[in-house]
Amino acid sequence: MTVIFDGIASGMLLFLISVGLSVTLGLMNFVNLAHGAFAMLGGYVCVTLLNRAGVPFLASLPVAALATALAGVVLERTLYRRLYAATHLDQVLFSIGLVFMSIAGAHYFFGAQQQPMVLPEFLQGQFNLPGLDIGIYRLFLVVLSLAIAYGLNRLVRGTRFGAQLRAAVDNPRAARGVGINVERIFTLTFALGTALAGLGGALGVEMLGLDPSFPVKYIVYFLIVVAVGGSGNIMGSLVASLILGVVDVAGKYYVPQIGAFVIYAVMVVMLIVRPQGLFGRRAAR
Amino acid sequence: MTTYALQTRNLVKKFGGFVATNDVSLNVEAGARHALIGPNGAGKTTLINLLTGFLEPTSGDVILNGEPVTHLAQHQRVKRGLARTFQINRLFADLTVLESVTMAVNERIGIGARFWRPIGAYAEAVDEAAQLLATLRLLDLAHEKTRNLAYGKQRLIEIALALAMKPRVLLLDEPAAGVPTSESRELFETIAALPRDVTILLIEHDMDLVFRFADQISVLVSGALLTGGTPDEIAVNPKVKEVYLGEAISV
Amino acid sequence: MAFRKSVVAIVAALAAIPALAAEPLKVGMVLPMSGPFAAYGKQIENGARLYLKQNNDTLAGRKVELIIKDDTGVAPEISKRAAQELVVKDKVDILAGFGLTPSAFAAAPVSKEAKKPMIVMNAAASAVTTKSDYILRVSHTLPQITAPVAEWAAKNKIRKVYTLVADYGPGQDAEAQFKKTFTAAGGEIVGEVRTPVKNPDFAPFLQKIKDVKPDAVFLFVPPGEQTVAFMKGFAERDLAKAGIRVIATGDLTEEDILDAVGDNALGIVNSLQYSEVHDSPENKAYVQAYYKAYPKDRPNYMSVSGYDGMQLIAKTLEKTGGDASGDKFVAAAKGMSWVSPRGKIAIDAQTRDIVQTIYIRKVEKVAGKLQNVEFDKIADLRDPGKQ
Amino acid sequence: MQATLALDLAPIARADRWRPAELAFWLIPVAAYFIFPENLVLLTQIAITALFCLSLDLILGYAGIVSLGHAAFFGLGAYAAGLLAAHGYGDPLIGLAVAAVVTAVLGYVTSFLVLRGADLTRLMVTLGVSMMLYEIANKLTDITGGVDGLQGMEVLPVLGQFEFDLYGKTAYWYAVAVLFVLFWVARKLVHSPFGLSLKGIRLNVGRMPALGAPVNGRLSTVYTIGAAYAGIAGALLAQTTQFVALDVLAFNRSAELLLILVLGGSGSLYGALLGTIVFMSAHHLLSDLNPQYWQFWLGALLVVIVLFARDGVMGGLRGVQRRLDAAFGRTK
Repeated sequence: MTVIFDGIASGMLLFLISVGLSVTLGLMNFVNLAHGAFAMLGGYVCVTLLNRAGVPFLASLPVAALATALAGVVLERTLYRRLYAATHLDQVLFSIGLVFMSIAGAHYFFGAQQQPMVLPEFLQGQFNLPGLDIGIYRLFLVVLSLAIAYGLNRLVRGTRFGAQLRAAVDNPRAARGVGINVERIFTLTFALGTALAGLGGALGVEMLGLDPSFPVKYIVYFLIVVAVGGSGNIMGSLVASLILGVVDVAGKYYVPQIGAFVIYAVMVVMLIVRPQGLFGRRAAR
Repeated sequence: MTTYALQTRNLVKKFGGFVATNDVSLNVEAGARHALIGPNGAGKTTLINLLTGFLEPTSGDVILNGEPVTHLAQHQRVKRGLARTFQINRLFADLTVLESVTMAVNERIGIGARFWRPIGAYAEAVDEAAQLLATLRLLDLAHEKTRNLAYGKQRLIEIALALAMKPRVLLLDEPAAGVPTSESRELFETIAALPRDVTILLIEHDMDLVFRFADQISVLVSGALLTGGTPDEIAVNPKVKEVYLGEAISV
Repeated sequence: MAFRKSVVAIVAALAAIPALAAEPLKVGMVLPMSGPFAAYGKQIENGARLYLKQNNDTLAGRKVELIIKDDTGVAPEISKRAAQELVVKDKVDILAGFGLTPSAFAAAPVSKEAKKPMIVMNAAASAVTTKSDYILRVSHTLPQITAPVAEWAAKNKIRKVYTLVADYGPGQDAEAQFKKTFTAAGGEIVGEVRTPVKNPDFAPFLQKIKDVKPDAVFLFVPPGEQTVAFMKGFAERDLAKAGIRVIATGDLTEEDILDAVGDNALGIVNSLQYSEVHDSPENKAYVQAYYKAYPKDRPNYMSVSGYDGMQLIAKTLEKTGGDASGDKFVAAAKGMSWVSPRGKIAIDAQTRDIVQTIYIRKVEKVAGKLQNVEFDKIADLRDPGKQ
Repeated sequence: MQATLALDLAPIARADRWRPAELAFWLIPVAAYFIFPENLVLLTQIAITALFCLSLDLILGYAGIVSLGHAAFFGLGAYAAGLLAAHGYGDPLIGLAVAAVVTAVLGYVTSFLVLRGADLTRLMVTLGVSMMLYEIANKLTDITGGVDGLQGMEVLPVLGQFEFDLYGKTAYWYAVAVLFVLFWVARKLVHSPFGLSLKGIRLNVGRMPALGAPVNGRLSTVYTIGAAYAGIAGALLAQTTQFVALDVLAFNRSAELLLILVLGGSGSLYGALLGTIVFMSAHHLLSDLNPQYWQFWLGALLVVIVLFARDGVMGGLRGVQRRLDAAFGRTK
């Protein structure tokens, strides 16, 4: 039981750090490999507020998200928007360039060492039910992820903004024709994606650590979740994260000898079986 | 006894609960100029995809020159003499016209996977491609990149690529779609001038063209064959009139 | 830019002409200055530069020029390239640095062929010094810092140990060494697990350990976020309350990482050659000088390796009269001993590896700062990996 | 009909002739040897990376298969050659051959996995395959040496004559020679009917079956060839460095390679070579100037290139050529 719960929690962490990418890649069709750089920024903002300014953890989370979103908007306005029409490979080149710069920047400002992070008392420790040990922070992550997934899904599927966004991505010209402010929609969406990245980064520090190589260290995990879930599909990402998390943790618990393979093997198998991702739109051929 | 170049027997294709092709048994005589007409959404494209092998049927058979080809892949049917054009251009934007057609000829004569000698070393293929362009009066565009051609010319390349297959059966999927009238005449002349030993199945919206060109017409409605016959028979068929009522065409 | 030079000229310049004392001494360092191991490079550079600064950039009467090349961490072909260019292009007299084992292995043939002394300042695989006769090590070997904690554990009523190591070469070596020493001293290994190297979550393994209830867990993972993550999980699951202790090699609780691990690190027993709070006048002076030069960093064992590397060069050159040519230098360095901030150390005359005291320490708070407080030691330990 | 055919076939018939600019290009490695005699190791590694990049260009630039796991083949080739040399079979050319065969087999087998699905799926499947290989190599410490690296490689002289030396002269000429030969082969491949059909597949994969071309067969062939090329590049690195460590299989290597190719301009053999030269030289110079923060400047360079020189180095060169042509009133 505890193994399953840990798996769920681990999956939720995967979800949290990759959902922002799912937004920019899936909804805006922009291959933003600099996702991890935004997550790292969120992490540093959070840690700096905690350790230097003594801001409480829960208060520093939204600040981290906002600060990252702000950085995202500035970059979107100045740089990213020029590349919406570019090929995916150009976008990769560009965003990797940003990753390099962010790594060197973080190294310069914060040094190469791990950043310390201490959770507030009420999120530490665990409580024990018969046969089930629940880490409080893990539970916190699970609840928060579900809330985010629900909120995002509502936003994209159930609101005017979501409808406009989908229209703007599918056919920007037509969307402009019916009076949608495409630029604004894209900026807002990008802000949303980066805010989620920042939030995920801040929440991830506790379990993933934080140093300047963060953006490349976990890039593989972001990509796995988005690819397996089907890009742009929030529920897909959620379910994919859950499956990967549970299988990964269970694999490590029961057969640690092949622990490292599990996540990749599961990904490859899932992609072979469902090349469009779990909930991906079937490509019309 | 009539020989049939292309036949289907009780062909059915379902997408989930939706029946896109409903028990179609189509017979196209060898050498025929056969037209397949039907209103939008009648399932013409699905039928073409079943004939060429892009889709596999739920049940039923496709028979090419008397042999069942139902489970053969697209490229294998091409090797047996079934070529097609596409309703929306599927061309090679960055290749020149001559390169495109040479590539098609290479595939037909089976040298498409030769990897050592240069393209130019297989003169027979290049010559044949040039000949084909000459017959289609495209020779002066041979070294132009496909992307730089006018749309009407690009439609001709569509046909040239299919002809490079030396098909016994040629499926023309709305060859005039999107071509401005100023350029369409040349296109029709080219089609009309195709050799008689090539069986042609034409899918077309333009009724003028269909009645001028076809000697046999089949009418597809809601995935099923409504009727078939010569242009004269179809012209007076009340069922066809009913279907096309409101589409305001003069027959 | 270099222009064409005849090959003969290069060879002539390279040939071991006894250097004049007036000529500056070039030391080329190959270090990870960027990438995930950048902290290593920085610490080693800090230590080396500190020693040079204290000696006015002059060792044994020769002006010293330090050239640093980044090898980005684990990228042996870059390490080798850097070493080769330092020798061929920059014409350094001595190679130094080498943050990770593969870098040292890849560069060893360069030192061997060019007959240049190569001072290893961190790479810890036991076999490194066997790859060239010109290699001298001033840091430590993995078995050297693993065996002491195993011995200490066996002597101090820790009977049942569960080993958790990262599943890679050093992890496997540490596991083997620990098991060997610990069982030889009468201890029992009640469980062992190898975790994936890139492992963000220790939850499944910690759960297993909790189920087994050993006296202690022996931990060896790549220092950095892995240590942090393990100790967080350890605390979260209250394993300490279940009476389980953590013992580890001391590189996991070195000063650079300790703050990131936080209070969770309290009580970890570990073994290493250097602690910031080592009680000796040399170390007090060193720590003071370090903080003065680098107020943002904490001195750790890697910085001391950089410092001692330079000290070794100075002492050896004094003996050879400024001659840094490979054979003479290495011959003079063999058996050299001096007092380092970490205590008395020496270069083994046979293996050219380091002989030093390894301390058993416990993480405690000293004046509000997490520190490794030494409480036991194994003096003058040679590398057990070579016995 | 024959009489009406008045078409100059030269553009297609002689498309594969060597142009003067190409010959000039191949003088660069010769000139570099004399200009930078102290940087031969770097130059050697540029040549090896160029070969590696060429292999990705074949599958991505010509056939359109994206890959984030090409290092799988590079690493496998490196380990194949490394293990041979460590077990007494140190002849370099045999090492290359074995590496090529082994990687070709892996390439052929995995091509069936890779060809399923669209771009993102391909990226991830290739990535997954390479990560699994990495983990295997890491696990098999007894055979590969794990992260500490494979020890005990003894590489014999090339052709029994030329010993690998400290200055890297032998290694340089060896790598450049292998690069040239394989480039020559790739060039033949690209100008052959096979190469043309690959371009066709990349430009319009939907049309190819309708022309009777077995698309998957072609793609798995080129994937196999690309794999073998990558394997040879890996073997070259192992032999010239005389050492192999896990990083030959690392994700960074695949990602960096993709970067280099896009930088140079994919779909052009010279783009792959030029991209490598530009990227690695920039990397080297920047990291020499600023060992700690060179990544910042490299990143800035990439961003600027994407924003202002979108078609990569080759695109930029073509632009220059167009302007020159216009200036001299030439028509193409």
